[in-house]
Amino acid sequence: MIVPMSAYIVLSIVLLGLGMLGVMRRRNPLLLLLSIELMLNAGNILLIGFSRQWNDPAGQIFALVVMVVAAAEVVIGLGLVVAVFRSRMNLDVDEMSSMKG
Amino acid sequence: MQTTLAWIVLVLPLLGGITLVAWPGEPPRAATRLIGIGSILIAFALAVTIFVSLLMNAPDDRTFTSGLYEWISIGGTSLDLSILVDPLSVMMMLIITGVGFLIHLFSAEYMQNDRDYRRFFAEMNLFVFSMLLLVLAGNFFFLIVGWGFVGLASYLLIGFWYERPAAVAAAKKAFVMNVIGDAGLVLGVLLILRQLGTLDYQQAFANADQLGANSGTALAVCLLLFVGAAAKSAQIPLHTWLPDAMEGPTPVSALIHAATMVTAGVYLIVRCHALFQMSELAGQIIAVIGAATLLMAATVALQQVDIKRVLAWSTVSQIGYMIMAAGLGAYSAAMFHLLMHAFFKACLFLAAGIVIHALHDEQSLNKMGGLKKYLRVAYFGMGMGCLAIAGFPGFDAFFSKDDILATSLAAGPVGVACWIIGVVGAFLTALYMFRLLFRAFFGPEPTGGYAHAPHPSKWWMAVPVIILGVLSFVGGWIQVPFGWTGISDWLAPVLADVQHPLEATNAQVWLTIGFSTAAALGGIALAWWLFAADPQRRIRLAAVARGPREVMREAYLFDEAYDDVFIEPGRELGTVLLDEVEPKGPQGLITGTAAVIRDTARVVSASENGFVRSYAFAMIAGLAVAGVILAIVVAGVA
Amino acid sequence: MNVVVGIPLYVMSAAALLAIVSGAFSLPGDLRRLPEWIGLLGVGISLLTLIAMWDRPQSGFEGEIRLTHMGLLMSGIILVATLATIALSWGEPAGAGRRGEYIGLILAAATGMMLTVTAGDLIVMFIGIELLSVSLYILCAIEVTREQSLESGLKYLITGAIGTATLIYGFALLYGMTGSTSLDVIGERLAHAGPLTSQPLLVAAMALVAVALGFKASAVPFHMWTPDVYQGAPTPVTTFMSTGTKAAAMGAFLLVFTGAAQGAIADWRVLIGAIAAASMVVGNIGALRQNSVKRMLAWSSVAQAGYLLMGVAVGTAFGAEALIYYLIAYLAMTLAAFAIVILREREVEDGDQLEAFTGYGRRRPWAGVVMTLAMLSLAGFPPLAGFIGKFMLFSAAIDSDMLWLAIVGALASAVSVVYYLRVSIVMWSPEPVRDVPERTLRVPRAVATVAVAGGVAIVALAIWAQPVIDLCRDAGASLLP
Amino acid sequence: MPWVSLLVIVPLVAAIVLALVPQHDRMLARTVALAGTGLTVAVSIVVLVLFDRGSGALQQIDHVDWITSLGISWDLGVDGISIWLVLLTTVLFTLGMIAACQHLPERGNMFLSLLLLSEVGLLGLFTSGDLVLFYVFWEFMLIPFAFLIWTWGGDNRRRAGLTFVVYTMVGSLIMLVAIISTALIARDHLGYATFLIRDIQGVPFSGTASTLLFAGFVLAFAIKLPLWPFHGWLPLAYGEAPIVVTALMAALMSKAGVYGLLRIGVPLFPDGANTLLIPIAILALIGIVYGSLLAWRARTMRLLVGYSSLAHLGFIVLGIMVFDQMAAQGAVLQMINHGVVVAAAFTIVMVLGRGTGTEDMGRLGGLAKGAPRLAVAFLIVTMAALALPGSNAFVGEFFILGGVFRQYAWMAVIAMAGVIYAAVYMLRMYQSTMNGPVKGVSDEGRATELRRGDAIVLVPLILIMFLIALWPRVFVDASAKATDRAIAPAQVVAGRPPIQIAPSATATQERP
Repeated sequence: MIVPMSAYIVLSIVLLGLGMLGVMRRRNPLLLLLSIELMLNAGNILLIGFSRQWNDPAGQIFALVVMVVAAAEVVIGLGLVVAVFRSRMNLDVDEMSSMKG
Repeated sequence: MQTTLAWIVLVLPLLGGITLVAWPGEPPRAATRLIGIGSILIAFALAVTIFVSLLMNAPDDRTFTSGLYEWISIGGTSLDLSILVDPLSVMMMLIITGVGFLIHLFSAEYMQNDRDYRRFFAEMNLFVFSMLLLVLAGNFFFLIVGWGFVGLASYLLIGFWYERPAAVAAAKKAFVMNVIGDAGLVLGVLLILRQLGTLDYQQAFANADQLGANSGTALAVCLLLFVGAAAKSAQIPLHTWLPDAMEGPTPVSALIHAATMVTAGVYLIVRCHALFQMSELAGQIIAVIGAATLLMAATVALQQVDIKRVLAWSTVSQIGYMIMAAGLGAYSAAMFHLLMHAFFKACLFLAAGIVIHALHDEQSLNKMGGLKKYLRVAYFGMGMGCLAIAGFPGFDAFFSKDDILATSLAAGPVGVACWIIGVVGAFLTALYMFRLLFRAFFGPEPTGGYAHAPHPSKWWMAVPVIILGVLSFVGGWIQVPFGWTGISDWLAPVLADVQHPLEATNAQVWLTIGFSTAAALGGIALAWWLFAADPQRRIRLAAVARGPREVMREAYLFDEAYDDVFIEPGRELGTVLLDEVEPKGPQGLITGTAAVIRDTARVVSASENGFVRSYAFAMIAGLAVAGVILAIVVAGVA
Repeated sequence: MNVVVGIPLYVMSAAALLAIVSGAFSLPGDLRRLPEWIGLLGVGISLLTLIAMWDRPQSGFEGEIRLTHMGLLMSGIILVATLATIALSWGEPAGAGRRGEYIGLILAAATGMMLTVTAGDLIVMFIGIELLSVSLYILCAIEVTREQSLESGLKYLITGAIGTATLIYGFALLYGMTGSTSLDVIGERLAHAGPLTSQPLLVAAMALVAVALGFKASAVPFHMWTPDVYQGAPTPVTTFMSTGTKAAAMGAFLLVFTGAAQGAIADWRVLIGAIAAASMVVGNIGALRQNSVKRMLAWSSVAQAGYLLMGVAVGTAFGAEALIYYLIAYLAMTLAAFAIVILREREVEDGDQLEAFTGYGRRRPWAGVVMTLAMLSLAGFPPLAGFIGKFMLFSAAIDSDMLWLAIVGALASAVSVVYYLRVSIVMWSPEPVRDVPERTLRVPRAVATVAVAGGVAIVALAIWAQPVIDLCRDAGASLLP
Repeated sequence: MPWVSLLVIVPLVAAIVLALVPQHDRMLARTVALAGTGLTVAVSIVVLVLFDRGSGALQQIDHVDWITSLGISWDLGVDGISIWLVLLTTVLFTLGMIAACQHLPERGNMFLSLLLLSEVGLLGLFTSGDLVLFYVFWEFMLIPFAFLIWTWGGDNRRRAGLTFVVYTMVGSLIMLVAIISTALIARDHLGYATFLIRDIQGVPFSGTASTLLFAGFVLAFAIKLPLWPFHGWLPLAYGEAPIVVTALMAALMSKAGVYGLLRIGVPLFPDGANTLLIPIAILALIGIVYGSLLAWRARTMRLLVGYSSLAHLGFIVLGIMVFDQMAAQGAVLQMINHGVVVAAAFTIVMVLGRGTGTEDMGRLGGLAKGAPRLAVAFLIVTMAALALPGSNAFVGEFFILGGVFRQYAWMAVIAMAGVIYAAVYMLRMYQSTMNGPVKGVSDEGRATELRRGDAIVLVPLILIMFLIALWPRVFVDASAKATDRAIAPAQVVAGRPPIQIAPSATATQERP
C-alpha cells in the first residue's frame, strides 16, 4: 500500500497541533517535555515522508539527527526537572515565575 | 562746513553724556554742570553758526547732506550714516539746543538737592543727542533710530525717580505707547521701502508720485507714518501717556514733554510733506484728529488740579493745532506755532517748576494762591506764558495760531470746520490757562497758609524763565501778517515742492484775527470772573454740570477703556496661555506621548508574566500571525 | 573532499573536549585555571586559522560547510564573543567547581554557532543550532544551587524546544517542497518555483523557519523567554547568549533568507520587516520599566534584534553588509556593558540593579566612561559604532524602499534613549555611592580588559569604520553570487 | 594648517585633558578650560582673517575621507553664514567659561569639560560640509548639554534633561532618515554616493520628494530652534539647567536649527521650502505672538527670557522663509544679535539670581538703588532685547521685516505685535527688579552690583552689541554672498524677481 504524501502531512499536522496544545495547556514539566516530543516527531514524520517522496536519504538522516537532539534535550530537561524538584518539591512550571515584567 | 559743524553739534551732547556716565566715582556737581550744560551751550553756539552761514547762502543753496560712512548694504538697499542739514533741520536744531540749554541751566539749580545729579544730566544730554539725531537724520532709518532713542530718553527721565511706583508706571506707559508709534512708523517706512525702493529722504521724496496720488498706498503710507507721529505727539488715540509723563522732574516736562520731543510728530509730517500731499484724504484725517485732540485736551485741561497736568493737557491741545495745520498742508504755520510753543510752553513749565520747587514739590492748585507776592519771577514767566498761549494780541500765539487758523480757512470745508474748532479751542485755552494763573498767583493763600514761606529762586532758575518770558512776547514778531514772513521765507527751500501752497486771503486773515482775539479776551475775562474776581464763586458753582466735568477730569476715560479693551484681555490671554494652553498643548504633546508610552510599557511588562505557557502561547500565536502576513503578501505579490 | 575547511571547528571541538576532560581532574593551584587557558588557546588558534583563510574562502564536505567571507567573518565575531566570555568568566563564582564543564560547554556552544553560520545544508545548520542551544540550556542552569539559574535554564529549555520543533517542521517542509537540504539547491529551486500562491506549504515553511530563527534571535513575538533567561543566567553566559547566539541566529537568517530564499524575496521581506519593526518597538518599550540592568539589556537585545533584522528584511548584499557591521558594533557595545555589570555584581549584592550603579562613575571613572559609551552607542548616538551601524541599516532599508521600516526604527531609537541614558545619568549622579566597593577585592583584570577593549572598540570602530566595512562588504558580497 | 578642523580639535583636546585633571585641583581645571576656549577664539580669528568675502561658497575646506564606501567624509569649512556663528560660539563660550570658572560647582573639571564638549559639537555643526558630519555634531552637542542639566541642574533636572534629549532625538532621527534619503536620491542622480552639501545642492528633487525631505529636516530644526509648537522642552530645560548652560543653549544651540534651515533646508530643497513657506511662516508668527504673551506672564526671569527667545527666533525663521535677500541677510545678522543679547540677558539673570537668591521677579524690586552699574548694563541689555531702534537687534529686525513686508505685508504687520509686546515684557523684567520700592533684599541690592568678574563677561557682550549697531555692514557684507546663494534657488522657485544692489545713495556726496 502506498501511503499518499498528504496523509503524512495531515498526521504530522495533527501531531504538531497536539504538541502545541500541550505546551500551551500543561503545567507539569514532564508533560511539557512530552508535548515537545510530539512536536519534534511531527517534524520527523514529515521528514521521512518527504524523504520517501523524493527518494532521497537526506530526509531520513535528518530525522535521525533530530532523534538524537530530542534525546539530548529530554535528558537535560529531566535533569533540570530533578534539580528543580529537589529544591522545591513541586512540579508546576507556573511556580517558576520569580522573574517577570 | 555746515555739515561738519552739524556732526559736531550732534555728537557733543552724546560726548557730554558719555563723559558723565563714564566718570569714575561721583563727579563733583560743578563738573557735572559744566559738562552737562557746557556741551549743550557749545552745540547751540555751533547751531547758530550753521544758521548764520546758511543765511548767507542763497535760499536754494541751503540743503546739504553728509554721509559719514556706509552703514549697511543689505538686500538691494544701501544706507549711509548720514545727516541732512536744511532750513527745517536747522530750525529744529536751534530749538533743541537753544531751549535745551536754557532748561539745562534751570535744572542745575532745580535738581541741586537730588542725589542722582549726574544721572539726570547724563540722561538729559542723551535726550538732546537723540532729538538732534531725529531731526538731523538723513534717511528714514536714522529718523527711526532717533525716534527710538528719544523714546528711551523720555522713558528714563519720566522714570527718573524710579522708587516711585507712579513714575515707573508712567515711564512704562510712555515707552509702550511710543513703541506702538514706532511700530506704525516702521511699517510706514517699510511700505515706502517696498514701493519706492529706498530709505533715503531725497530719493523717496523725489519719487513720491510713484505712490500714486490719492492712492490707497499713499493713504496707507501717510496714516502709518502718522501713527508714529500721533504717539510721539500725543494725539488721539495715543495721547494718554503724556499727562502721566508729568511724573518726571519738571525740567524734563519742559524740555521733552513740551518744547521738543512731542513736536517730533509735527516735524515728521513737515519733513515728509512730499509724501503726505500725495493723499488728500490722509491729510484731512490727520487734520480732524488734530482738531479733535485740541478740543478734547482743552476741555480736560479745564478740570485739572495738578498744575503740571494742566500744562500737559495744554501741550496736547497745542500740538493738536500744529497737527491740524500740518494735516491741512499749512506746513510753515505749523512750524511757526511749533517754535512759538517751544518758547511759551517751556516758559510756563519752568515757571511752574519754580512754584513747585518753592512749595517743596507741591503741585496741586488747591494748595496754592496768592503766590505773586512771593515768586515774582515765576509770576512774570507764568503771566507772559499765559498771555502768549492765549493768543493775546502781540504775543507769540497771536501770530502763530492765527497763521494756522487763517490758512485753515483757505483749506476747503474741512479747513473751515477745523477753523471753528480752533477758535473754540482758543477760547478754552485762554480760559484754562488764566484759571491756572489766577488760582495760583492771585486770590487768598490756601487755608492755613504755607508751612514754609515760598522761597524765591536763584539766578540759575530765574534767568531761563526771564529769557523765555521775553521770547514769549518777542518771538511772534518774526512773522507778522501783512508785514513780513520770516518763518515762511526760511522754510521756503524745504517747502518749495508743495504742490498747492495754502494762501489765506486778506479777508480770511482779518476774520481770523477778529474771532481769535475775541475768543482769547473772552476766555481771559471769563477766567477773571470765575476765579479772580470772587474766589468763592468757583466753590459756589461747583455743582454746575458735575457729570460732564467729572468725565473731563478723568480725561474721557481713555485709560480705563484701554485697560479694559487691550491690557486686561492681553494679560488674561497670556495667563491662560501660560497656565492652560502651555501645559496641555506644547508640553501636553510631550507628557501625553510619554503617558502613552508609559502605558504601553506597562502592558508589555504585564504580558511578560513569567509563565512559560504564556511564552509558548505567544510563540504559537506569533507563528500564526507570521503565516497570515506571509500569506497576504504572497497573494499580493502574485 | 576538502577537509581543511573544518580546521577552525576541529580546533574548537577539541578544545571543548579537552576542557571538559581537564575539569574532571582536581588540579593543583597553579593549574587551577587550566580549562580557561585551554579555552583561550583553542579560540585563539581557531581565530588565527580563520584569519589565515580570509584570502582563501572555500567550502568543504561537498558544500555542507562553507567558509565564505561571510562564514569567516561571522565565525570571527563568534570567536571574539567566546574569547570575551571566557575572560568575563575569569573568577566567576557561577561555574566554581565545574570549570571544566563550564568552559567546555561554552566552547561547544561556540562550535555550534560557528557551524550554524558556516552551514551549507539544512542538516548542518540544524546541528549547529542544536549544539549551541543544548549547551546553553546547561550553561544557564549551571548554578544548580541558585533557583533563578534553574528557572532560567528550564524556561529556556522549554521555549527552546518549541523553537526547535518549529525549526524542524519548517526545515522539513522546505525540504519537502524543494527536495533537497542543500541551501544552494533550495535557492535554485525557489528561484524557479513560480508564484508561491499555489504552494501553501512553502509559505508555511518560510513562516516556520522565520519564527524559529526569530526565536533564537530574540525577535518579537518570540522574544518572551529573553528577559527571564537573561536575568537568571550567570551574567557571562547572558553575555555570551546576547552576542554569540544573536550572531549565529543572524547568520542563519542571512544564509536562509537573503542567501537561499533570495528568489522569493518579495514574498518574505514584509514578514521579516514586520518582525523587525515589532522587535524594535516592543523591545525598546519593554526596557523602559526595568530596574535590573541585566533585564534591561535583555529587552534591549530584543530591540537590537529588530535593528539587525532590518538588514535581513531588505534582502540585499548591502543589507547583509550593514547587518554584519552592526553585529560587530553590537558585540563591542554589549561586551562593554555586560563587563561593567559583571564588575559591579562581583562587588555588591544585587549588582545588576540600577540602584547599585548610583554614583558608580565617580568611584571608578573608567568604568563610568565605558558604560556611558556603551549606552550612548546602543542608543545610536554619533560618532560611535552603534550609530554607524544604524546608519547603514537605515540606509539599506531606505535604499530598498522600506522607508517605513527606517522611520519606525528612528522613532523606536528615540524611545530607547530614555532607558539607555538613564543608566548613564545614574552612574554620574551626584548622590553618594550606596554600597561601597571597599569590602571587595581589586578589580578583576580580565573583566576590566574586556570592558576597556569594548569601550575602545566602540570608538575605534566608528573612526576607522572603513576597513571594517570593507570586511563586511566582502562578507555581504559572498552571500549572493 | 587645517584651521577649521583645529576649531573642533582644540576644544576636544582641552575637554579630554580637563577630564583627566584631578578633581581637587580647581585652579588647573580653570586654567585648562580658559586656555582651551581662548585658543579656540584665536583659531576662529585666524579663520576670520583668512576668510574671503568675495565668495559665497564654503571655503578653507578640510576634507578627509571617512567612510568612502558610504560617501561620508570629514569635511569642514566656513562660509559667510557660519563664520559669524563660529566666532559667536568661540567668544560666547569663552565668556561662559569665565562665568563658570568664577562659581565653579562641585566636580568643576567635569563641568568645564562638558562645556568644552558642547562647544566642539556646535563648532563642528557650524562648519560641516557633509550632511552626516552635520548630523554627528548635531547629536554630539546634545549629550554634554544633557549631562550638564542632569548633574548640575535644578530640582527637576532628570525630567528636564530627559525631555530635552528625547524630544530632540525624535526630530534628529527623522532628520537622519531624511539625510539618508536625500543622499540616496542624489546618488541616483550624480552617479556616486556622497553626503557633501555642495555636491547635493543642485540635484533636482521631485516636488513631493523635495517637500517630504524638507519637512523631515525642518522637524528637527523646528524642535531645536524651537519653533512653535515644538517648544515643549524649552521651559523645563531652560528652567532647570545651570544658568551658564541655559545661556549657551539659548544663544547658540537655537542657532543650530536656524543654521540648518538656511544652510541645508532651503538651498537643498527649494521646491519643498516653497511649498511649506506659508505653513512655517504661520508657525513662526504664532510663535512670535505666543512667545511674547508667555514672556509677559512668565513668573521667573529665566522663563521670561526663554519665552522671548521663542518670539525672537520666530522673527529669524520668518526672515529666512520668505526668500527675500534683505530678510535673509537680516535674519543672519539677527542670529548673531540674538545670540549676544540673550547671552547678556541670561548673564543679568545670573547676577541677579546670585545676588538675591531668587529669579522670581515678583519678589524683587528697587535694586537700582544699590546696584547702579548693574542697572545701566541691565538697561542696555533690555533695550537691545526689545530691539529699540538704534540697537543691534533692531537692525536685524528692521531688515527682516523690510524683506518680509516686501513679500508678504500681512506677515510683517502681525510680526509687529511681537515688537510691541517685547517692550512690555522686557520692561516688566527690568522695572520689576530694578525700579520701585526696594524689595526682597536687605541691602538695597548692593550684593547684586556688578563685580569685576561679572563685568568681564557682560562688557564684551555689550561692546559687541554696540559694534553691530554702529557698523552692521561688516557683518552683513561678509555673509551676504553666502546668504544670497542659500536662498537663490528658492527665490527662483517662488518667482521672486532678482534684486540688484543699488549704489549707496549719498556715497558720492560730501563727507566731512
